[in-house]
Amino acid sequence: MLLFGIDLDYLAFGVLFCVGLYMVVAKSNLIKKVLGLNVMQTAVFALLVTSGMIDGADPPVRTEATSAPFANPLPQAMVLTGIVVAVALTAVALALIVQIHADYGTIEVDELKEAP
Amino acid sequence: MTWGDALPWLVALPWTGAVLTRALGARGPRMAGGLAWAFLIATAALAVGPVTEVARHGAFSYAVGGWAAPYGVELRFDHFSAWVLPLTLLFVLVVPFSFRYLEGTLPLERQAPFYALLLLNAGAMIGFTISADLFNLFVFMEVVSLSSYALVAIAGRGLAAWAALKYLLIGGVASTLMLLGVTFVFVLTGSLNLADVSARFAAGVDAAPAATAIALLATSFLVKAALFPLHVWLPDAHAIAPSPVSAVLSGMVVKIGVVGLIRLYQLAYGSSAFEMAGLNTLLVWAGAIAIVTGAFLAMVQNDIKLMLAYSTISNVGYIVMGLALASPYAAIGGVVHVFNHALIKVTLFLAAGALIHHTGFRTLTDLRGVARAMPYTSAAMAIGAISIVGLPPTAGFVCKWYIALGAFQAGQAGFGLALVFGALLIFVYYVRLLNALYFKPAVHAAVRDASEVPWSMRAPMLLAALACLVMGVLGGVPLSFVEPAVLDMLPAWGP
Amino acid sequence: MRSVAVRSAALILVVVLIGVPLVVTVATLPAHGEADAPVHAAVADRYVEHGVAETGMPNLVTAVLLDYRGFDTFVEVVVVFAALMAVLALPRGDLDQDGTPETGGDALGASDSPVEVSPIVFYVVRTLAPFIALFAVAMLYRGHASPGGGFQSAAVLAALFVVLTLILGRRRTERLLLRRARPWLEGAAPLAFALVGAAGMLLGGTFLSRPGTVDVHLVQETMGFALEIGIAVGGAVILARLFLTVER
Amino acid sequence: MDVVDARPILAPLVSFVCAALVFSAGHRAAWRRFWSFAAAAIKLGLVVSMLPGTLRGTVYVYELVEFTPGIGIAFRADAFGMFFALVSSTLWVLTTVYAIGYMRGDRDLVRFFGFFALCVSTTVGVAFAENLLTFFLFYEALTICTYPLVVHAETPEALRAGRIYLVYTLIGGGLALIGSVMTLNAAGTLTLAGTGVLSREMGGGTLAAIFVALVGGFGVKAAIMPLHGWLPIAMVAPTPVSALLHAVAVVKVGAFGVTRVIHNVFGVELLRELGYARPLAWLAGFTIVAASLIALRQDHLKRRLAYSTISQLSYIVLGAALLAPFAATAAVVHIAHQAFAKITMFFVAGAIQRRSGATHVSQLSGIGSVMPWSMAGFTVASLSFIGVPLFAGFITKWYLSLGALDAGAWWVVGVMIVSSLLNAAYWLPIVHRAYFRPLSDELEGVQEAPPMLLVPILICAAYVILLGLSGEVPGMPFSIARVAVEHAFGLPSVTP
Repeated sequence: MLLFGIDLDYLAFGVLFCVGLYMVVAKSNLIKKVLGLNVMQTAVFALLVTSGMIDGADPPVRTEATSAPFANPLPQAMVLTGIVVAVALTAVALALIVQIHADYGTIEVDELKEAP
Repeated sequence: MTWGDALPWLVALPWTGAVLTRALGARGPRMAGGLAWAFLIATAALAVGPVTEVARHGAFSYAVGGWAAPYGVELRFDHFSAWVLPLTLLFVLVVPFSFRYLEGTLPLERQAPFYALLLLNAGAMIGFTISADLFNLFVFMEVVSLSSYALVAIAGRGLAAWAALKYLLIGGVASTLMLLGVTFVFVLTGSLNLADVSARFAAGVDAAPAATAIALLATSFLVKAALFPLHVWLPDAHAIAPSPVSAVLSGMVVKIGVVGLIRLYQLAYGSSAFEMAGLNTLLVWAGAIAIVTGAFLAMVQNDIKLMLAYSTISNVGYIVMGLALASPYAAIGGVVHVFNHALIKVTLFLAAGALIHHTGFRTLTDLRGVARAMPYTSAAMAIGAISIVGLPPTAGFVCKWYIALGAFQAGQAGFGLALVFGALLIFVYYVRLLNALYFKPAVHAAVRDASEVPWSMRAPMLLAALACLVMGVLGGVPLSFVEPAVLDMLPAWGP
Repeated sequence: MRSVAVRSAALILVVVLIGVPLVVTVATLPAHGEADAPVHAAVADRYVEHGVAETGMPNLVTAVLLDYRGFDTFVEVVVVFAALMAVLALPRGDLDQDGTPETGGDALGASDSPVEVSPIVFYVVRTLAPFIALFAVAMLYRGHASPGGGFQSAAVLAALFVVLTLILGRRRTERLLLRRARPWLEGAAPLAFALVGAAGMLLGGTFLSRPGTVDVHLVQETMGFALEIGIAVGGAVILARLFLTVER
Repeated sequence: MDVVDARPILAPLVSFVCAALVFSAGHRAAWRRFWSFAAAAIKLGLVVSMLPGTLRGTVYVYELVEFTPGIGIAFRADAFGMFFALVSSTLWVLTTVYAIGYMRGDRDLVRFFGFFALCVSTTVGVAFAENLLTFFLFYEALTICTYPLVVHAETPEALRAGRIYLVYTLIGGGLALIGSVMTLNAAGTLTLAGTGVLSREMGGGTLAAIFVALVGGFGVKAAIMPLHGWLPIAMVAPTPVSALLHAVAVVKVGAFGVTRVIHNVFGVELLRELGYARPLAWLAGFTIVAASLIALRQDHLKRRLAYSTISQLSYIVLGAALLAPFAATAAVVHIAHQAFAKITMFFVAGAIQRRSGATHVSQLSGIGSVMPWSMAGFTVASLSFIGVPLFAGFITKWYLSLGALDAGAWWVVGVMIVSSLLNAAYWLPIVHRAYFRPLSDELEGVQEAPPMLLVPILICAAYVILLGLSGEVPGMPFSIARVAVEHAFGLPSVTP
């Protein structure tokens, strides 16, 4: 499916990736930064999964109901691992934010900068 | 049972150790440290086998799970992976140092997770060095980074958490870029095994996406290696972390980025035609600027650990410049410095940690005249300072000699001159450190009658300092590994 | 708030310098969706054709995840374990180590639960809890044949734990995590992989390999199952502990 | 012919071990003295034991480690190296005795004697270096070891002197490193064993760059005029340090390095073709005269000695730069002559300062009557510098002039004469003031130097006379110098 001459999946990835990157860079609230990081990772996971897809193919579970052209199982396994890694990263980031909030009472980068 | 079977255990052993340290430590926190140390010594002993094997018969690989290379995950132990042994040995030095060091900084029940994190970090770094699968490298990099973020935030209150979060955010973005790079490579070639991908790249793949893939991977590795423009996260993180952690971070974790870069060079062998030359000139300039700015920023610091953190940035510049000069001797210099710098930085950070732990002061002006009260620690600090600048007969000199030689060989004499004089002039500022320790009278009473650190902290420092000197003179051993590693990496550099 | 200049600068930096070139280069990637795209060239067809025969798992994704690239999953499980170690190592982790503060009785919506709970939610959750647990176990059991597997069941179990904590309060659900065995349960996944790996080597194969002829899958299945349970239990306990530690 | 032997590495190792022992357990003065003295004696014994072999032309070689092909650390005790090692180990024994006496009751003696031993071990390491890398390794290690000695007093001036010393010597080190790297890049080998590794077709540009880098790098320590700034300022160090380092170890390493470059890196024939040695000779000549003129005006005794050292060192550089056999022999042998004479003067200056606190020439009137023996040593050394026959200095000037005539450099003879006159102009007034002036009141009740100081003075003075008389006697420095020069110029071996 082409849009402006570029494959829709790739365009979606580009937009999502830039939104995520912008959030990480520009937002001053720490939690929004971490969310931005998640958005970026999701964008990459989306690209990874769609790259393994074949038009009109069945999911890679070989049962009686499913037939010949199967989607590529490898990217789906990679995404599963990627998601778990993203969860772990976010858990640690949130724990750190809770720690910062406990000590400085704020999670705004500007206020943190003035803190001793 | 070939030595290949030992490879997965080089990773699984420290990790099982981490789980056991955590589990047993929850009950008896005292034994967490000892247990962690035992596992690390065992891993080091295990690592000797593959290292001798690679010295004798060259590189060998191992298919995990029994599936042949492109289908399963392949672990490959080549000459450069021999870096695993010194890496573990340095951990074996750092852990006993932290037995007594943690008494002041970490409550007892949080020491078990600390040692577990160290073991996870060690196992992951070993894994990263021996893995030959692109996605596997990504996941190992994640474990290294995650444990590093935690180790930075472990002791301090808010400020450490803030530094760790900055490190996490920048590291997270870098990891995402790496995964994107891996995705590009996967979409282009369909395979994840380094050798297979390299073959498919050589067989011809359209240039633009391949160049982007390599650029993405390179950027991610350079962020982890803290090369100059991408180093913003390093100073705060390494200065705030407890000293044994700073030693591990500055000495080894930063090198994982460099290992990634070397694997990228090997991967890019096939496509060396179009953009390797571009990448090389970029990296040489980035390395040169890193050397100068890192060293300059290190000079103007008053806090010892910040000074050492900035000098790490400068030394990463040495390594990257050595690699990017694309001449045999320069590459040998760069690769040898990966190990030598780890050794020197461990010496310096342990000595700095001991000074701070016993006097409570962190700045040069406060630590004046500490040499009389703590002669051994100051001796280790002095040897480290002389090595970090690269004066003979210390370990730091070997890399400078070879990179300068390589620079002249590659016809870029300018870099050689800048390198030599940049380092030497900086020593005049490191004299500030030596003067403060030795030749200035003590200002504070706490410094004047500080007691020398106990032997569990003193022995690792002195051993590392001794190794700094020995490796300077008897540099033959690491070079016997580095030379073949560089020679079979040479074709990767194209014109 | 951040000055507008900083934000617009970031916007330009992101969109123009990184966004546009990124989309352009992504567009140059070979178009996907066709069977002959290079992405399927190397390894995919082997997994699809021989996957079921070699690993005995109709769900090819689980086959890749647990057997072909089992080492990746081993490392991934350690990532989760490392995340827990990180959270426990933080200064705020102190309180939770020895014992949770004794508060709250058994009344509706115990006082130490972080939110007020309406009776409807309380009763609905209490009745559904066993079925959710059952679903998680089913997903684990069917993981190798239909979509599902260790991680998914771990997530469901952890979600169940969180909901129960919300309505019953920390002290009562804490006991669910079997205080004495908790440190071992947290390490269940990495230990499972290490043990299965060692077993694979003992039975003559390589690390994490699963001996067994094409038709006799007994050994393969038990080892696969052991890994799945390890991941599910380990993952659930870790996620629950992460919630407890961070939430306080 | 080359004989593999461990002694070339044992000699530096002995004093390295002594330094380690002093650092670790030197707190008890008795042990410290014992180890320093024992190490000095053992080292001298080792070097002398190799002497007969050297005279017969055998060269002791020992390869420590090979990093990569062509690059490694190796030791080679050839005639020239043996000569320098013999001089420095002999003087180390005497200076240790002197230092034990002089530094009694001073502070940080453990650090002092530790680094003192390290310095000499690096000096002998330089003497026995087989290639430029080993040479550079010990050359820079010497800088590190001398720094704590220069700043021993820990006063602000000492720290300032130390920093200036480091800036000069490290820039020199940098230049030497660049030179060695370029040599290896051009010639493929760094060995100092042959008579020149470079050749004409390496291109004038690189050869000039290598010459400037190496001679400049080692010239800093040889205190050739524009690079001499650090030497007078470093006089702030205690006298034994000035005596051994600034009369023997550090400065001679520089001169030794320049001579090695001329003889073994470039080779005499190549330099004659290229003509680079000509400007170096002019520079050395200029330094001889200019330094003597400055020394004339120095009232502070040790600074006068410092400028005289700068002038004398350029004798060696001049001798080597004339590229004539006789001049080269003069250069080599002057290392010994200048060392013994100058060290005597430093010892006397130290004794005077210890006894009377006098540091300036103007305060020395009549001191000859209270410290007759010390001043006698001083007088002998002065006569040697002036070039009076029967003293060591005369032989250097004589052979230097002969060599200059061979090389057709008439102006050198003029420089010799002018320098002798200048030497007379700034040494004789001191001798005159000491003996022929009435005793000034501040020097009342000053006794002669204590035996620990006096004995080394007299031995050195006697040695200056011995050197002057010995000439061709085998085993004496002159004969070793002749063997060294024959090797460098490829002459047939004249000695029996």
